[in-house]
Amino acid sequence: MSYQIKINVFEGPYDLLLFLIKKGEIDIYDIPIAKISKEYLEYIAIMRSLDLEIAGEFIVMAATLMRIKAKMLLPIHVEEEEEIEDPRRELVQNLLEYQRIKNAAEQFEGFEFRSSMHFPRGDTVKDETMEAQDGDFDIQMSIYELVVAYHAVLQKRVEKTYHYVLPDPATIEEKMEEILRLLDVQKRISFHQHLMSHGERIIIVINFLAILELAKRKQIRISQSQPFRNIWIYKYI
Amino acid sequence: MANNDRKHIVEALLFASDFPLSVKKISEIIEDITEEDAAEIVRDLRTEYENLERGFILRHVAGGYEFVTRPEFAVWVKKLQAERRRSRLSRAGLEITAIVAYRQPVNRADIEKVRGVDSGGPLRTLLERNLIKIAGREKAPGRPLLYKTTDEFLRFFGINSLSDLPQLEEIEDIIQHDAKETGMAIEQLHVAGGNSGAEEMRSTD
Amino acid sequence: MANNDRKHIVEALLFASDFPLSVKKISEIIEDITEEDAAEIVRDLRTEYENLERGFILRHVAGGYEFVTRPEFAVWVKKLQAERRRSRLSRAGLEITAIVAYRQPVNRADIEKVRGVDSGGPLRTLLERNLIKIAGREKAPGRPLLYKTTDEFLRFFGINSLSDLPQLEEIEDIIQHDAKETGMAIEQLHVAGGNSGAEEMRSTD
Repeated sequence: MSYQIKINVFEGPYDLLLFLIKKGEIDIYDIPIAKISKEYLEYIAIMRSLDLEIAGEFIVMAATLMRIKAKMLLPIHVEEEEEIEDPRRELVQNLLEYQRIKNAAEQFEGFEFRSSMHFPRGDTVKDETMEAQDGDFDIQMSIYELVVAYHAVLQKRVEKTYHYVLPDPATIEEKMEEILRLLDVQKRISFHQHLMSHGERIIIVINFLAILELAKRKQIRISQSQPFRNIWIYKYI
Repeated sequence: MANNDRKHIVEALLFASDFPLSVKKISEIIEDITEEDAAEIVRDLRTEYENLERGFILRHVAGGYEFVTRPEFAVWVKKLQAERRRSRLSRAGLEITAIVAYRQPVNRADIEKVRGVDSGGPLRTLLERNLIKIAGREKAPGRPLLYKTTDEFLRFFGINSLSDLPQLEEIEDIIQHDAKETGMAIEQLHVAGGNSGAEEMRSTD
Repeated sequence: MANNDRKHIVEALLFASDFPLSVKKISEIIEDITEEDAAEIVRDLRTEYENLERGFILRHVAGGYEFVTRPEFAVWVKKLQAERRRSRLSRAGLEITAIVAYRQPVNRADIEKVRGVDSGGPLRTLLERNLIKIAGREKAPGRPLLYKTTDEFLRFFGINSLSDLPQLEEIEDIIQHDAKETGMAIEQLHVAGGNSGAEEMRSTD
């Protein structure tokens, strides 16, 4: 005989914490951090013993709880006039905000259910794709669709390269000229989009070499605002 | 054009449209009626259908009007449309929708801050279902993308306008809300982990 | 079930159906009516709508029945639909618009290189719809025409400026997320029987 048990999924650490607070009938404005931390960790341990996937955010929260607990254990030297902030303050605010949204989400679920009892006229949604596009009442399409289309068209190119094994005759000199020509008509070029999005590996390599050469000759300037951000290519002025 | 004709043209338009028609749109299509006329006709039609108790009613949603079947008949219509039933939103989807609805325009980092978890997956679903949309960038460091709800969001939830959303504050004090369902989760885990003591337990049906 | 209820359920079904409904299908969905009952109800409804002179009628077509707007009102319905058609871009149109938006100014050969197909037709449509425009010629052999997006493009997609366009890498994280839910991802758990302790536990039957 086997039992199949349904387990509710906690949406995140706040969800789990709120559950523990409710279960323990705890005053949210005065959370016994030691007790809650212990229960929280026990729960994580159980999940782990069951080989359940635990999202990183749950672990981060465990560390946060430990930190708050440590702070609360520290002896407090009350200086005159100084307001001491409760180490739990931020956590409580976040929990309240999440609870508010959770309640709203439950109401939304009710709206969704009520609305799903009404069916629009048939023949309006012939298939899935039509349905996904159905919302633009104001003669407007979503920008998301545009980006997805662009993404897809570039992906298609990458796939294509598996079928054609034609080495591109382009040379580094040609690519250098092409880059400079583009910079005549536009202010800057996105490194990823313009130069690395060509499917053929050889072209990417040639493009890359062309950029290095231009940079060496001080004909272009390369800049990146932050690590991992887009790299921009400007004309050297 | 006789009054009765006007009414029936409006009726035909509402019937033929696959999205809620605003009175503005109606007055644009039928040249010799004003927005006020259209509003009056639609109001009349709505009352009429309500009273006639026919198979469908005129619903005021997403800033417009659309014919939809009466909720009492949903059970039969569902049987007819078994193959194209729309899927319900997940809890994550509902939470993100709620955050966007109340905090819009809002960026992804702020959504994730409220939820406490990465939200890329459900965000994608909502964008694909056109319940939320990208609406520009925030004038802040990094210029993050901003998200807003769409007209489809209103229609999906059967809401006429954003101002009809319940106030967030109103629901704040339900904090001692029923923990019954979630409660089961932990109890069952204890059982699963070898412990016992669950007071109430469901097997799947 | 009262006769009037039956009639209105049938009406709701006819309204919500994607295809002309046969009396057979109707009798299958509403369990306690026969095909003969269904035929009678549909006949009644048909006469009723004919006499009511509403915006739409019930038409007998392709072995079934469907609601359609009255032919007299076709001129207005067409206006509505023409506008609606304009409001969508074809797949090709969307792709080209995306390429122009992200690589502007760009020439036709480059657009076609990215897409891998001739794009003259949809390119013309986009020019006609004023979503893209010609912005001079490239200083290159053959001096090809260069294309750029227009202000209408911004309006159409609901953004303020080109700098509001999301960068690919910015939303790649969302696009590539499978719509999988976050959180602790376990819905159901099989527990071998034997560990009890639960007072109210039903085994699966």
